[in-house]
Amino acid sequence: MSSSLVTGKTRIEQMHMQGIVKRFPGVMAVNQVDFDVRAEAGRGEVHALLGENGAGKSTLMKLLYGLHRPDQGTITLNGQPTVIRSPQVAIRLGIGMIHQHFMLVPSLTVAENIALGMKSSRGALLDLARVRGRVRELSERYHLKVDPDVPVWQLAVGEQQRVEILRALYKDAALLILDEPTAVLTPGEVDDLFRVLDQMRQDGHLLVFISHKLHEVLTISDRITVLRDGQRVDTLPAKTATRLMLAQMMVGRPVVLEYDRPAVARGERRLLLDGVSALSDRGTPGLIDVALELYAGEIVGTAGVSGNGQHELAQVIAGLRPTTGGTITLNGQDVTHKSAAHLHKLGLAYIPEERMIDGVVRDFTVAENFVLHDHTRKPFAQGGVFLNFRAIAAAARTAIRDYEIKTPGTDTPIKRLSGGNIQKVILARELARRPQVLIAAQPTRGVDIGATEYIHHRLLDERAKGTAILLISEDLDEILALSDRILVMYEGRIVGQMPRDGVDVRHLGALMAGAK
Amino acid sequence: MRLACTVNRPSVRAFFLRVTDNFPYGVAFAAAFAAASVLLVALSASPFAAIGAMAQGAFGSENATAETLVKATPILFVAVGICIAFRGGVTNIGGEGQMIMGALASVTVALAMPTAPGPITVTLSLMAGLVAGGLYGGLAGLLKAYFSVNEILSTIMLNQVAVQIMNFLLNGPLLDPTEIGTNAIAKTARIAESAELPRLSLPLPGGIADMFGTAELFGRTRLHWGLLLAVVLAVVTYVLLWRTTIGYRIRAVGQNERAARYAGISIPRNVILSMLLAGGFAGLGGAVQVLGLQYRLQTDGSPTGFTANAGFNGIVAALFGGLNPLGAIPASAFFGGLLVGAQKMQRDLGIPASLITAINGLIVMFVVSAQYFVRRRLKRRAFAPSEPVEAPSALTHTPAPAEGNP
Amino acid sequence: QDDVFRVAAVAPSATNDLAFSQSMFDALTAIDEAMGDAFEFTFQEGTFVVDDAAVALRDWAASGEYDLIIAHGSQYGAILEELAPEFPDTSFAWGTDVNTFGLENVYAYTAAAEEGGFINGTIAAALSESGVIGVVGPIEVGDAKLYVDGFVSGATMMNPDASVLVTYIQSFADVPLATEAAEAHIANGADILTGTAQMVVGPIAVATENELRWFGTQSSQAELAAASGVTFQVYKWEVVLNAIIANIGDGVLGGESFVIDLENGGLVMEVSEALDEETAALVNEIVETVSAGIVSGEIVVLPEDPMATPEAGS
Amino acid sequence: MIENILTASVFASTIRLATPYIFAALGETFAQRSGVLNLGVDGIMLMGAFCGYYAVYLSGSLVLGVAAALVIGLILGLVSAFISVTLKAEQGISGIGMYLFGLGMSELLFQRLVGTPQSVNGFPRLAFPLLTDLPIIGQVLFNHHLLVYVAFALVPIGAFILNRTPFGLMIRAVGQNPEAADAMGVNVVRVRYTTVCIGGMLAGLAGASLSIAQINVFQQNLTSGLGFIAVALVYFGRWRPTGILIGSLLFSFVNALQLQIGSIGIDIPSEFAVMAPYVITIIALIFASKRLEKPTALTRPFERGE
Ligand SMILES: Nc1ncnc2c1ncn2[C@@H]1O[C@H](COP(=O)(O)OP(=O)(O)OP(=O)(O)O)[C@@H](O)[C@H]1O
Ligand SMILES: Nc1ncnc2c1ncn2[C@@H]1O[C@H](COP(=O)(O)OP(=O)(O)OP(=O)(O)O)[C@@H](O)[C@H]1O
Ligand SMILES: [Mg+2]
Ligand SMILES: [Mg+2]
Repeated sequence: MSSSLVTGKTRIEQMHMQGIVKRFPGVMAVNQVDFDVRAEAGRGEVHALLGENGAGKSTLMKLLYGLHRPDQGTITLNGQPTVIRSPQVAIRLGIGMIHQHFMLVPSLTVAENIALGMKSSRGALLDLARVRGRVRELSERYHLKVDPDVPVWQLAVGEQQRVEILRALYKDAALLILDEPTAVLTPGEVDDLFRVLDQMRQDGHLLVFISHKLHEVLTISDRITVLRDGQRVDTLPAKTATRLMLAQMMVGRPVVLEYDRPAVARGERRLLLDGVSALSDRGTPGLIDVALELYAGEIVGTAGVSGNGQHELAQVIAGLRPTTGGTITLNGQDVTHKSAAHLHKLGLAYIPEERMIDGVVRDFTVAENFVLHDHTRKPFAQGGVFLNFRAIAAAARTAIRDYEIKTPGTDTPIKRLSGGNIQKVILARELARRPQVLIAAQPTRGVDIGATEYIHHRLLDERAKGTAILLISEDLDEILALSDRILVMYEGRIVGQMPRDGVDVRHLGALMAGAK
Repeated sequence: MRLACTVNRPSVRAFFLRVTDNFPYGVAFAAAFAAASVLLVALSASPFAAIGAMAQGAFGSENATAETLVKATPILFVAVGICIAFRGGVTNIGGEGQMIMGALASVTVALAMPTAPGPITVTLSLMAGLVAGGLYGGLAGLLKAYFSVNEILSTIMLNQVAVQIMNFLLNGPLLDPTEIGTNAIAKTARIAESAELPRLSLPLPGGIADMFGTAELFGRTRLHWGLLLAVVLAVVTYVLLWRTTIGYRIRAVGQNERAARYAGISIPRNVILSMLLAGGFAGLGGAVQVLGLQYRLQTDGSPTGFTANAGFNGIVAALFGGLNPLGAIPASAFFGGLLVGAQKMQRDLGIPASLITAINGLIVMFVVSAQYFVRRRLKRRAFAPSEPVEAPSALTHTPAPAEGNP
Repeated sequence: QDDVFRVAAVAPSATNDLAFSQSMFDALTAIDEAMGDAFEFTFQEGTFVVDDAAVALRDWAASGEYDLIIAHGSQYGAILEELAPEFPDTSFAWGTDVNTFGLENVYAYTAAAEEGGFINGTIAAALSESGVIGVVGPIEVGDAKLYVDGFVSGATMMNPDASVLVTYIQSFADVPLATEAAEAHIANGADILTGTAQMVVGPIAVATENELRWFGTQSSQAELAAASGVTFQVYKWEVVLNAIIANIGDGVLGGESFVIDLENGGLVMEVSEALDEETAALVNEIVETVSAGIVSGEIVVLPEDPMATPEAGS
Repeated sequence: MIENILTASVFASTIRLATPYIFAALGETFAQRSGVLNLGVDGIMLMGAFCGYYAVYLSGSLVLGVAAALVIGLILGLVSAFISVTLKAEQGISGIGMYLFGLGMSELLFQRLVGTPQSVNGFPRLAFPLLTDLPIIGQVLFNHHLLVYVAFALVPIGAFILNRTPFGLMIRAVGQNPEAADAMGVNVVRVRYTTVCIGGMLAGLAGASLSIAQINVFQQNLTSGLGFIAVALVYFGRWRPTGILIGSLLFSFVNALQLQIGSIGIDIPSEFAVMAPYVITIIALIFASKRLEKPTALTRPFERGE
């Protein structure tokens, strides 16, 4: 099954980046970095790149894919110095990339996305039938199920990921860069992905794998390179590495990977959902008859494969999605059909899943984003009309200090911050008002170890203070590490509920996969 | 032209950089001038005489300067409104129609109360202009917010509708009673003198007065209080957009609807509000044209006959001003000068009006292209010296006080 | 002050619009030719933005260099009413209108466009086989309205059963719309077209293409309407301008209103040279007799109050 | 009554009136689908109208006329693309600059090269054997000049290109997510140049359809703002060629109807008749489908690695 994939493109035996430097305004994103991937005896390699947010991983790989030009340094392919001027050139050379932020056109179908930028076999006419056929073939071979005729915006994140991989396979990339491909996948999906990657490695593909999850890196890679602040810390064989060692290299200090969860007395009931239903964006039932209780001082984790209603659940509770049935009670008050602003006043806080889209206004400053909800409240506004910048900046400065947010200042547009730091701003904002109930959706997706550790500690602190927390995550480790109780969602329903202690992980996985 | 508002500590260097940053605009003018010269020479006119006439016509005398500012006034009103609309994510192309509706309402009010004390009439007439323009703009906002009717389409169409409403009213109910039975052009009666927005002049202190040979600046020109009103409005709007919760919400909706919704900010309400304000300001611009300049409303059947294209020029001025109401002030003055100066060029040198229109187009294109080079310079400068840079940290940098700057 | 008589004029459209603006430009050119060095003029065309005219007029008036400043367009009257009192020593003229605002330094001038309209109407009715005539007008003001009213009156006098279709397209400049308005008239049976304002180039082309007859006004359109044109009422503003120039020479700066008409030679009926002999004879005969009738007062062009029939023809 | 109003000629007139809108709006659709707003359509139309007219005026050749209109449209399209794609200028402003340039330049050239309006022999109305003689249908459908048929034929062709060809796929991708298209090896800049040039050429043709087919005369500001209505119709048609066809026909139909009503002397104030097409277009949109397909990258310049 493997040989048919190699369609005669020059195989890349070896790729070597030497002394690479890349500056951005005010940032040395990549500083004198050497990096290489090589095949041996027809077998490829998985070379993992590790590093905190902003370490320069994506930038280094974008240089390889022709999205940026290096300021210094050389790239050699099979010993030949090569200038990669644009993605077009990279693609021609057999380099593919799956981006951290997916590079898909939402309004186009899967097949159209894959056909994009490729020569059509029918000349000036699209050959979607052929693309479709080939996609079916590939998706069968690699167990990557997607319907080629569905527009991409209708796909859940995990499915979009599959489209990206299919596209790379379709284009027969000899060297494939995967920038945080697992950030959005469930454990089962990660296993599937690793099977694909392993198969590709057998076929002689070279793979660069970026992830924040150390156990994944240790599982799949042959070699590991750690970056910190744009510089290479070390490159080592995966066999000799340990999680603790890697974490320390990345962060530059010892890290705690397991948390204490001191017992907290469960308080009164804060949130009650009774028979709640809602539609998904596609107009299909997204949430069906969901019942849920949340008590003060507990973290309830919601596990499930992406696209099983977690998104709708969070939005419904936050007042951002109309319900089609059932009641929601917050602190004893019926809040069904109440607006987001109203719920917020009653002490609900929400960390949204898509932080760049829902959580912040990109062009606003850090300070302005800090008062997204509370801009009309004292002390941030006088008389509800005039903004008090002194107070806003002071509050933002406090948050920056308390949450160790890396930013040039409070008046920096938030889009200039790294993802982890933006997430910290959101967390700081939501926690600053001492919420009674906190909905945290994917709070550490794409966030580095240091920041993840920090966010987890904060959530546990909140729990200790008596906040009721609903944690929605596709990262099972996170759920297991933080939760007091665990819910499992499948096809819009809550299909299982269990206390954290003594949980059977295999049983949990089966529930997530829809087993009765 | 974009106001560089981000410099916190003014210094000689910063000032110098700001001057050199605008260097490409100088080049753009030179290039536009060169391109225009080709045309001028082809028509056997001297390019230097032409630019001289232009400058003289725009700022060469007290009267020329006043005319430039008179021209700039309605442009500024519209531009300030456009800053709100565009910041709020609404592309308002309806300045023309909104001006007309404002003018119609204000002239109606002014004519309805011929004997009332001046300040009352003026205030009520201005209010009427504000409200009528606002409602007309708000209509497009409403259509967008609740019926998903694209505002570019609706405002373009509503401009034409407004003209026809004006034609109808001026030929009928609002027609000057002394004109009934004549064939004169359709216009309203003249408003009472007490209803006029006063002319604006600056008393000059003795020494300077001697220098200019006149005791007050702009004393014998058409400059009127509308200019002051527009500038005040620009400042107020700046405060509104960047210092108040209202502006905060409008900008949040304009830049990220989903985040705004998540923050509990109502999208339809803010879309309509930005259109109400944008339309209202354009309407005020129309009212000011009537009360301060023309003293009546008249139609030749076209929108431009009354608005002089201010509804469109206001968009360009707002964009040139970086969608900042304060930036719109110099941008509007620049446009006023361009339009008034160009007319002088025609009068003095007999250059055809069409060439002047074409040259104005060239200047707009060249100047807007120059922004590319300005941005590139700014970006280059943002690159730190070549040594490796520490990741910026909150601990090493004392955050500057938050500035409500764009 | 030297001996040169200097005139400055502002007009809404181009000097070669085959219509209103051209009529003034032609008149000034004719005077310039006649008076030679003793006459100079400056012309600002394309001033469709009314307020731009205010700037020009003020600039000229303030310069003190001009003996006469002309605001050629009824939309400029309101400006003059405000401006003229500020410059009492400068003479202004404007048209088409009759109102001098009671000012001593303002002349007004207008055209009895209904007279040529009437003649055109009678000829049109005489030549029409279908009895249906189409008129494309701009907006219902000024000489445009007079012309159309006169035309309707003439046509119905000649043939009481004639049906005159009148469309005002609410614009002086919209050629595509004027073109289609003419097409609509043809579809409704019109075999003769007329119209006024600068957008008539469209209807003229339609008439030519459909081999129909065209009647024009304001300027001679003989060149464009070579094949279709029958008669054109041509404005000769020289008549007014010469009178004003003479007045100013006598120290009278204004206060009077002038009309160009058939009688004083300010309106001239031009007959197309492309007509066949028989038609030409008929047309010339009507022009002569009706002109004479109008001049002598035997024919009343607009019997009733012109405002009483706003929508003619139906 | 109604048979006096809804005559065959009203429908024929609708089709004629719609022609320039279809050309211009279709071209603008291509530009906008790739993410470029070209507000200078009216200026390019005027230049196309003049150049087409002048070529015919000089040579008498309609082929040269069409070619001249296409060439000037292409040149001005290139200039627009250079400003908005390469120099990444604010598209709203640069378009207004282009409009003013076209408005002034076309008139200037006309005054210097031609002088007073003179008609040319433009495209004749075609007569199809049998078809043209059909009652009603013949007059409505088979009695137009060639460019009318070209415009209507371009609607399915445009739709086909956008939906069924790799080039159309690139256009759609570039307008929705230029970063993704770029990452997939699509040359974003080239696609945008191409579409803006297509837009320019079709705008030029739209102008020529007036000056050498419909009206056969040139005059200053011949289009009287028709190009801006065309831009509005792109929004009406929700960036789909069929939508644009419907919008152009609706707008033109109401216009033809109001002219007919005026012509037969039905007594409604002409101001209301003239405003009818604008009002009805808005009302139609209120009731139209709410699905938004706006190219999300519209007016957003593309810069790699931003
Ligand atoms: N286009 C750009 N312009 C300016 N700065 C940039 C740009 N892209 C990246 N940077 C900066 O370069 C540094 C490295 O960013 P990069 O995206 O490579 O980090 P990363 O290691 O991929 O982080 P993450 O784990 O968050 O994805 C960061 O400080 C980032 O802010
Ligand atoms: N109409 C739409 N337009 C754009 N994006 C959409 C649309 N509908 C859904 N999406 C995106 O598709 C993705 C999948 O949404 P969906 O609701 O199916 O997943 P989910 O239930 O939130 O699952 P999970 O939270 O586990 O990812 C989301 O990221 C959402 O933003
Ligand atoms: Mg990254
Ligand atoms: Mg999701």
